Amino acid sequence: MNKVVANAEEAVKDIESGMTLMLGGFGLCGIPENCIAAIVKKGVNKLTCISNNAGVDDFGIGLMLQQKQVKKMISSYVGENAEFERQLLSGELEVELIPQGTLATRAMATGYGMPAVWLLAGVGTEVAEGKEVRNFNGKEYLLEEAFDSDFAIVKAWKGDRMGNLIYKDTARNFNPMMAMAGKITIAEVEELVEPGELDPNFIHTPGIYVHRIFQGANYEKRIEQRTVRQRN
Amino acid sequence: MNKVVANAEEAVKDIESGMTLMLGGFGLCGIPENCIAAIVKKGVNKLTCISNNAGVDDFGIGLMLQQKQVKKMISSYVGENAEFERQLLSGELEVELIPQGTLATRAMATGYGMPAVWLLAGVGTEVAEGKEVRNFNGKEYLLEEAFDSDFAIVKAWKGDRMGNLIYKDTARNFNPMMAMAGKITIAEVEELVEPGELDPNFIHTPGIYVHRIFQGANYEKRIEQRTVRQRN
Amino acid sequence: MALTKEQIAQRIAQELQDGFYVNLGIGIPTLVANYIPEGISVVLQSENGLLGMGPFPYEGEEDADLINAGKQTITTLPGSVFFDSATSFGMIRAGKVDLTVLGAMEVADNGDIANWKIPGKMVKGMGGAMDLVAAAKNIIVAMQHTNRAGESKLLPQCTLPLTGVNCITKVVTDLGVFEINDDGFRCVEYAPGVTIEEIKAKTAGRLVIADDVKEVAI
Amino acid sequence: MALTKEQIAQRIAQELQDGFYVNLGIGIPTLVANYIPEGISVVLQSENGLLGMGPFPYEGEEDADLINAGKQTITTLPGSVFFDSATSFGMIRAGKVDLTVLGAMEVADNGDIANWKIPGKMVKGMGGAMDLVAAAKNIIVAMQHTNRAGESKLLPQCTLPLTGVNCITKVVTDLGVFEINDDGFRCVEYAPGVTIEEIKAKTAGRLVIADDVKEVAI
Repeated sequence: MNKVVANAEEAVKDIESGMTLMLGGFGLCGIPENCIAAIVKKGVNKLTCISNNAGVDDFGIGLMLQQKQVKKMISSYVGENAEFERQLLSGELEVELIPQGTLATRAMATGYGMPAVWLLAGVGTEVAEGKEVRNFNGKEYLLEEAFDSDFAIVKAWKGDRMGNLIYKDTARNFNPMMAMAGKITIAEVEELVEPGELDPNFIHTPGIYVHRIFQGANYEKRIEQRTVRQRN
Repeated sequence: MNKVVANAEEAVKDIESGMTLMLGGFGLCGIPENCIAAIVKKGVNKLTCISNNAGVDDFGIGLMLQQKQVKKMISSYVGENAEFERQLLSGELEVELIPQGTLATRAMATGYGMPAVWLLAGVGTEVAEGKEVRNFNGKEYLLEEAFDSDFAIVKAWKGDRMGNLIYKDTARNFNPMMAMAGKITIAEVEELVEPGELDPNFIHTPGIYVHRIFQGANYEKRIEQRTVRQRN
Repeated sequence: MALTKEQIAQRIAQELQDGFYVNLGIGIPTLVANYIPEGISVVLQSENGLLGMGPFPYEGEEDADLINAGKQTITTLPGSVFFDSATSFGMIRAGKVDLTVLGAMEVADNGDIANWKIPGKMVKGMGGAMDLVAAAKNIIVAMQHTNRAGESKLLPQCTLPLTGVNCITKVVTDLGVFEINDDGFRCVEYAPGVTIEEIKAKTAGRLVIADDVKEVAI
Repeated sequence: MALTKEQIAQRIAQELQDGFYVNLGIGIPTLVANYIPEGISVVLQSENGLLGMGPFPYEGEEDADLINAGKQTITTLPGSVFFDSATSFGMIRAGKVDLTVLGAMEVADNGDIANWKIPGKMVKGMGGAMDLVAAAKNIIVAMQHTNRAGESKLLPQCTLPLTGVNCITKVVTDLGVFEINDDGFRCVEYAPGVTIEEIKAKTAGRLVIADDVKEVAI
C-alpha cells in the first residue's frame, strides 16, 4: 500500500472547476500551502471552499480569491481580507457563515457517517432560519447537516506512506475532521516517513481516511499576529 | 490543580446504590480493575452499568454481578458469563443490548454535548422498535439518545495530576468516550506522572474531562483468549 | 466435494484487492487472513480499535492490552494505528472499510441477514455486527449452506430476528458462490463435485443459476 | 471614576475559582489572564484546540504552529494538551468550561447578546462566539457601558442580530457589575466615583439596584 504522490500538482490533478473542497487550517495555521499553490497554478475556478477562514489577501485561500477561483466560501470567520470583502460586496463571491463549532462538528459528522447532528449554536439567531429546531431535555437544538464535498485537503506535521498523520500543536485544528470527511483526502506533510516510524498509539488521523500523501516543500508558515513578551 | 485521590476506595466513595455508571473496557481489556474491586468492597447495589461487556464470571464486572450489585446492564455483548445468564433468566438482572458502534457513539454524543445522534445500525431490526426513523439522502437512520450517568470510570495507561490521560494499544477502546461522558469521571492509571511529562500533542483524553485520578495497583490484566503462534 | 471452511476462506480471499481495508468477523471470516494473495496488500481492521492487525504473537509475547474484536491476543504491523471504538465504528459507518466478511445463521434472498439471536436461547448480544452490516458497502457472508438439521440457510426470508436488512452482496458457502441481486441468489460458482441439483435442493430462497456458472477455482 | 479596561478585567478575575477551566474572548477578556488571583490555579482554553494556554513567547521563540483563537503566538504550560476543533467545541458544548468571558456590542436584560454583526457593514463572521454563548454555563460579558455615541449597551432588547439568547449571567462594564436575572440587570457593584444616578441614566434595559450594592473592590 503506497499512497504517496510526487507533489502537490499530482495530488490535485483531478480537481475540477465547480468542485467543493474542504480545507484544514485555522487562520494561516496548519493550512495546506503546497496544495493551495498548486490549485492556483492549475487555474480551476467556481470552487466552493469549506474552511474555517479565507486566508489573508496574499496568503492561504486569499491566493485563490485573488485569481477569482472561488465561487462560495463556507466559513466561520472571513475577516482580514480586503479582496474577499471587495468580491463579496460586488456579488462575485458568495459566503455562508456558520458557527465555528458547527463547522467543525458538521465535518466530524461526515467522517463518522452521521447525516446530521443536533447542535446548540445559533438557536434563536439568524443561523437558525430554515432549520429544524427540536427540544431535548428542555434545551433547543438545531439540526445541522453533514458536509458533502469532492476533496478534502489537509496539512500535517508527519505522515507515512499508508496515510497515517500526526499534527503539531494548534496546527491540528480543523485538519483531522476535514481529513475524515473527504471523499478523496489529500494530505501534505512536512515530513514523510516509513510505516512503523509513527507510534501507533499516537496517530491523529488513521491512514484509512487519506488517499494521497506527499511531502510538501518551502513551507512559509506565516504568522498573523506576532505577539511576544520581553525577557526580564 | 490537583485531581489526585489516594486510591480506588476514595475515588468511588460517593458512588451510591441505584446510580448509573459508565465503564471503559472491551472484554477484560482496559477495564478499571481497581475501581471495580472498590465498588465490590463498598457493597452498593441496584447499579445500572453502561459497559460494552459484562466481564467473565470471576473478573471484571462479573465480580459485581456475583455480589448482585447490578440491576441493569447496557451492553453490546454479554457472553462468557454463566452467573450473568443465571441472573438474567431468573429475572434478577435486566439487560439492554445495543449495537457496539451505537454504544460508543451514544457515549461520544454525551461528551460532545449532542443530545442524540442519527445512526444506521439496527434499522429494520428489533433495535429500531420505538425509535424515530428518518431518511437522509435515501438511507434510513435511527435517532439514538446520548447517555446520562452519574459516574464514568476509566482505566488509562498513564495520566498526570491534571487528569490528562493516554491509553495503550487496544486498551483504549471505550475508555475515551466514557471519560468524556461522565458527570464525574474517575480515572485509574498504571502510572501517574507530573504535568508536563506527557507530550501535549499525544494526549488521548484532555484533563478537563477527568475529575479524580489515582495510580492503581496490582493490575492482573487477564487475557480472555490467549492465542499464539509457534516460532519456526 | 463441498468446500472446507479453509476453502471457503480461500475463495473469499480472491475478492481482496490491493489497498483494501477489510474487517473479518469471527469464525470462517478470520481464516481469510491466511489466504491473502501474493502481491496484494490489505489492512485488517479490528473494530475494537486497530487498523493493521498482525498475526498472533509468539508464545510468551502476548500482551493483554493488544487484542482483536474476538478478544484474541494479536500483534501489530508497521503502519498500524490504534483508535477508540467511536472512531472505529465511525470509519465503518462512513464506508471507509472496503470489505466486510461475516458469518451468519440465515441470509435471505433480498440481502437480509440474521446472525445474532435465537429466540428461546440466551442472547449474548449483537456486538458490532449490526453496525457492520448496516454500514459496510460490500459484505460477504461466509457460512455453511445448511444448518445442522440439513435445512437451507439461504432463505426466501429470515426466520430469526434480523441483524440487518438488504445489506449482503455475496454469500460463499461450502456449496458455492452466490451473488445477491433483485432476482435473489445468483449462483456464479459451484464447489468441485457439487451439482447444480444439490444446490437447488438446498437453497430455499429464490435461486438463479448464472449462464456462465463455473467451478470454484482455488 | 469609571473602571479602565484593565480594571474591568481585574474585577472579572475575582470570579475565578481554583480549578476553573476558562475561555477568554478577544479584547478586554484576554486581559483577565493578567490578574489571576494568587493561589488560584485556572486552565485557559483556546477554542482552536488548546487547554493550558501560556503567556506570549519570548521574542525569537514564536512558533507559527502555536497560536490562540485570536491568532496570536502563545506558549504552552506543563499539563497543556492540544486537540482538534471538534473536540474543542465538544467540550464547550458539553459544559466542561466553567467560565466564559466575552465582549459584546449589546446585552439585553433577558440575557440575550449581540456581538457579531452590524447590518450594512461587512460581516466578518461569528467565529466561535455563537457556540460559546449557546453552550457555556457561566458567561460574563466585559464591555463598555455605552457605545461611542454615548448610548446604552445594556438594553431592553438587542437591536443588532443576536449571537445568543438568554445566555449571559453577568455583565461587567466601566460603570459597575450587573447580574442578569428575571428582573433584568441587577446592579451589585458600582465603579468608584460613579453614582447610581449615572448608572440609571446610562442603562436602557430594566435595572434593579441591589439593596447591598457596594463599590467595586479591586
